[in-house]
Amino acid sequence: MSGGTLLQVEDLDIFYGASQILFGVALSLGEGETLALLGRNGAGKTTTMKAIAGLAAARRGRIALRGVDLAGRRPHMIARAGLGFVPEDRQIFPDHTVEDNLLIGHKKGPEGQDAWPLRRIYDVFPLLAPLRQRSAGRLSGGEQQLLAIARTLMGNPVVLLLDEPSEGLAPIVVQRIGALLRSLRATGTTILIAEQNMHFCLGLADRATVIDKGRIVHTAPIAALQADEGVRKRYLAL
Amino acid sequence: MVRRAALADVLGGAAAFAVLAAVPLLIGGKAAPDFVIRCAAYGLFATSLNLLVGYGGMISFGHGMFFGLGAYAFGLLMQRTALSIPAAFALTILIAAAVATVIGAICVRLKEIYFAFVTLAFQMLIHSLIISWVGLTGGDQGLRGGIPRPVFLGVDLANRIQLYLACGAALVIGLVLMHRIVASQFGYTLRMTRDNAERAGYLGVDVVRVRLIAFVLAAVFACVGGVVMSLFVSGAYPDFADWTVSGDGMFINMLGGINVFLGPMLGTVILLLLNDTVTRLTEHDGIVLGVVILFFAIGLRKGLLDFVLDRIAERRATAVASPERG
Amino acid sequence: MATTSRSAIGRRAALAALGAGATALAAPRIVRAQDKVVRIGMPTILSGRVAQLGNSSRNAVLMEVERINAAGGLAGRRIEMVIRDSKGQPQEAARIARELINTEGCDLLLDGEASSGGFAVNEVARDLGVLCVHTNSETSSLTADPKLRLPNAFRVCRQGVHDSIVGGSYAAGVAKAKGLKRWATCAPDYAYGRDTTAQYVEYLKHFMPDVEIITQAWPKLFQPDYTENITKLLQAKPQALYTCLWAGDLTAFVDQASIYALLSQMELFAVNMADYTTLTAVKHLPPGIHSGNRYIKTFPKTPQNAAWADAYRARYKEYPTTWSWQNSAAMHFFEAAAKRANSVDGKKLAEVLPGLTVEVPFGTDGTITMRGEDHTIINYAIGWGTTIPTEPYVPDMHPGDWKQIVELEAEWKKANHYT
Amino acid sequence: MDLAALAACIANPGCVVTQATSGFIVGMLLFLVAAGLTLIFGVLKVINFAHGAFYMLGAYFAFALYQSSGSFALALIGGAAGSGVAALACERLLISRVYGGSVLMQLLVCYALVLILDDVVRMVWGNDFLSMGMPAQFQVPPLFVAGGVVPPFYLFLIAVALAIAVALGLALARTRLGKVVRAAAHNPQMVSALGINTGLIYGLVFALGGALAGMAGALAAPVRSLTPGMGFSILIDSFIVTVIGGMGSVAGALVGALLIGFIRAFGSVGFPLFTDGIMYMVMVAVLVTRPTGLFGRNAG
Repeated sequence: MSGGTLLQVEDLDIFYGASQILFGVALSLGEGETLALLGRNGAGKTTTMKAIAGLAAARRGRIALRGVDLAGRRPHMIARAGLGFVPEDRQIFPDHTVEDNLLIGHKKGPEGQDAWPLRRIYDVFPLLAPLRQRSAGRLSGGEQQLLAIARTLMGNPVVLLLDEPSEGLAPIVVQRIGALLRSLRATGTTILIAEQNMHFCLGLADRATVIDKGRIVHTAPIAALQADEGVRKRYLAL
Repeated sequence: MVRRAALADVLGGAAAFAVLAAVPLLIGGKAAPDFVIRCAAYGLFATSLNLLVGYGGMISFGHGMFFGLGAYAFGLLMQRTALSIPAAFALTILIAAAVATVIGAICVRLKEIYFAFVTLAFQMLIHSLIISWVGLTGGDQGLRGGIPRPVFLGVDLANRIQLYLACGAALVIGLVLMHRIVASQFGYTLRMTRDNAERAGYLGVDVVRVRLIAFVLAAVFACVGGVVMSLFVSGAYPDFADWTVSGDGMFINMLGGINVFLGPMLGTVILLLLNDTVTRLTEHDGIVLGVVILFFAIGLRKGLLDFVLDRIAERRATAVASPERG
Repeated sequence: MATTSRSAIGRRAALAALGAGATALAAPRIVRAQDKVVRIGMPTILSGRVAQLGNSSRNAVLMEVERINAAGGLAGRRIEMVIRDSKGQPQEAARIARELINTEGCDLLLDGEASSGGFAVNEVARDLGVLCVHTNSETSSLTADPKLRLPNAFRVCRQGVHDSIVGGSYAAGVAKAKGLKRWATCAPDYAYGRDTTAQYVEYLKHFMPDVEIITQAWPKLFQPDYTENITKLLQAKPQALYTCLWAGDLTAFVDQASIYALLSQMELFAVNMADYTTLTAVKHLPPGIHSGNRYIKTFPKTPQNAAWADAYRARYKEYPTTWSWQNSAAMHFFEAAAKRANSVDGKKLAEVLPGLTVEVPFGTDGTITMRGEDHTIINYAIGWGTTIPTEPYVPDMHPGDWKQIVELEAEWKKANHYT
Repeated sequence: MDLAALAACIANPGCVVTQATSGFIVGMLLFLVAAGLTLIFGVLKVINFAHGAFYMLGAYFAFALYQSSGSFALALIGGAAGSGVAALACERLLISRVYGGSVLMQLLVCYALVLILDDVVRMVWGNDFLSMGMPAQFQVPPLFVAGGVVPPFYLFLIAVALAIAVALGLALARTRLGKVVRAAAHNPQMVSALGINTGLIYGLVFALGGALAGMAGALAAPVRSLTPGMGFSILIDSFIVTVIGGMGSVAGALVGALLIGFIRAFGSVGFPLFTDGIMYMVMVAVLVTRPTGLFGRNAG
């Protein structure tokens, strides 16, 4: 954690209608760090991710990127500030070609950086290169997930927010995506990854934080978590 | 329970009718009865539209066609046949129900906005039929020569006070019946298809059939509104079946509120008062009406009665919640 | 000025009603106390497509009211007008007419509605038994059909069948001179358009039996674009075209027909062209269009007529319309009837109106008569002529022959089982 | 019914040319209005019942500019631009407040806009109908093609409308903004999560729709009479067009508009008294068999 805290979430309360979904969620991410947000189905992972991306309105709380509070800003402002969100169901634009999907995602980073030109994308995602003119709706699930990540990278994010990237994919594809994320991490990308699948995060995340029923219940280095059977059984159903 | 609720409705209806009947005695002049008759016509129409919109989740852009149908069918039967008023009235209802069954069978299969479109298309079709079929309908000039009102069972609708009482009775009976429908098992099923048609389907509800029945019932009450209107103006005009009437119906519902049974009735009174006073004060009534609409649509974001009840509910909720916090 | 007094009254009444707490419900009949006043209620069209005509009706009425009041009023009572906008909707017209009598305490109705609104107001007059003078409904059946006719309703307005007889006879003259045998018609598809066209064709054929109607176009009322009708007419290659389109629809039609050079290919008989609103609105008025007189200050060519038009123009900065003269004439009828009956009671006025002749600038011989048998006016100025692009627009009007009109009208009534 | 006349017309090339031009005129002007209506629905999910008002504003702006400058080109541009700006203002101030709300609220806001704009036009330009007159450069005799009549002004009008149709199609398909607009129609939340201001996109689309309608009004101003409320019948026709073509589909709007144009052109020959009825029947038939319209995405 060389560069200190990059993303800091504090006291996040979220309501859907009258019912409260998140209760004072807090987490923090250092520069270049990868943090796994683990929890069961329905524990509040996706809501937390959406809240950070500005897609779910928080009633209370602070979401600071490099000390600047982004809570309450509109999603596009948050994206421009450097939070790049990859949603759980990928949400690619099915009628557009692969390349158009990427182009729609293109923007410069908050400091004007343009580190992800198309060429580099196709280098890092060699599978997408031959598909560039194909309709995104006709890609396989794994290809769509790659496209979704690539599209967000086109926007030169400071922090990559990944919501369940392994969900619903074949093991071989999951492995491939894991490898890709590790290579991204190696280049210094800061990643917050929400996952049900703890094994997917092993060797990828530095630390893990566990959420249950809308509350953060445990935070530890991921290796320690793997060793802690009690926490795993209680919160992760493994 | 059900029986007691029905009794309450009937008693409430009787009380309402008693008040209406007293109006001409309490307030001199002939203006009040005229106003109440128009309220009856539009109120029946708007409340019936709310059966579809509020309770059935079916946004119809073409409900005015049944208002027009009622006025024309009744007017034509009275002008061209020797039927008594009750017989013509009953036959008008049958005609409206039959037409609504055919049109509804086509419309209710479509969802959401497409239902709205297809009802609008049917309304335009019927409106252009009325305009084109001059021999029967008189075309754009409407049914001329007045609607004859032979005395039946000692009731003389040519007499203004008796007409007033008859229209008031039609309104009260119509509202009570509609409220019974809403409170019935059928009403419950209808709301279920509104909230989650798929789930209702799993539970063995024939969604299309439920919607069709609601469509026909709504058409019948709209048609009664049309009959009242035709008696008020002693004629029928293509405007009755035009989009403006459907639009007024929507507007009334939004003014009064769609989540409370009497919302449309309140909306009717507001709209008619608004219309009558604004047109009297200015020729630029468009701007005034437009601003009022914007106030409801953007300011309150709901009808008046909905707004008031929500506020009351909110206040109660905070009243309950605050001791806990304290 | 009468305008302000009118609106002041309207506002005062409304405010009083609001003050009573329940607006229309409890509006008191406030003016009854002032016995020196007679209130005339006037539903007319002040918004929407026909508003211009409704406005011109109101203008003419207010001008006459000022004159009559200055001269002592109706049978000694000052006239107060209560004028309301029906937006052209018949049910609104009916509602307003009722309200004018029941709430505003009006004694008489001056119905300034177009045809369907006129029928609606007629039913109100039947129901309430109040004296009603229709000023703008040209549909012949309103007074010709005994089922519609009322003892307490009168019409001071040109009538479709009169127009058609004069138009047919004039057209037959032109057709004979120029050899126009193949005719087409183009009329808005609503009652006025259909009836007027049918009657015109009937009388054209009456005066010139070998005329043939080869095609008929029926655009919708207020249709924005007539291109498909124009091209259809061009295809048929008629020698002459009759149209009863009016106001904005007529100017749009002429503009659109011009770019197809339609007018160079056939003679155009447009009954509603010679109205100042239309004549002045067309940017490039083609010469040689045949038209009936709606209102034109040079027909009849009398100093009285010109003076009235100039006075109107000086006051309202525009020329009067055909609705203006009709409403002006109606006020003259009220005035003359009140004088003869020495009363403003509706029943007494209804007794003296039949057969009453008044002096007005719009009569062929300086007078117009309310025909007793069917409560509609005769002897008003009616004629046809051809246009030139600038004032006086229609230099030579050929007046219709009222003897002929009345004879043929009687036959028409018989054919329609009205007598 | 006059089917013999219709058959005779179809057999006669002159008649086909003349009526087809007429179908194109009516159709292309409708397309300009309907394209905006369908785009706005596609992206904003709002049925803009106030769309006819922007057609009206376009015509009145063009009228005023032509009166003061004498330049028809300026009138066209000004009509379109003025309507676009007015549309943007309406969207930012009012319509944007009911996004995602109930259809009824959106409907009411649009209805209120119609009432207000009609009244504003009445206050500024008066109740009377206005006629702009044909610009001098188009006061020329018509062309004769294969025995049919084709006025040069209408050729110009069709050409301008076609050019706009092509430009619109290309812009939506090829430019980044066009791609973003289409993406926003499909999934606005994702688009905003990618850092794109969807509010801006909505405003742009609404303004573009208003400008297209204004352009139609300006193009039609020389041959149609101007009255407050003139947008209404255009709105109904273009509404039918978009329903037939498929709400949200620009290609559908083009096909639907031409279909309505041709039904009018040939219907006036074959069944002059029931062309409207035919249009409504086509609309019902399309809705019943394919509710999302001929070119609409199948919502299932």
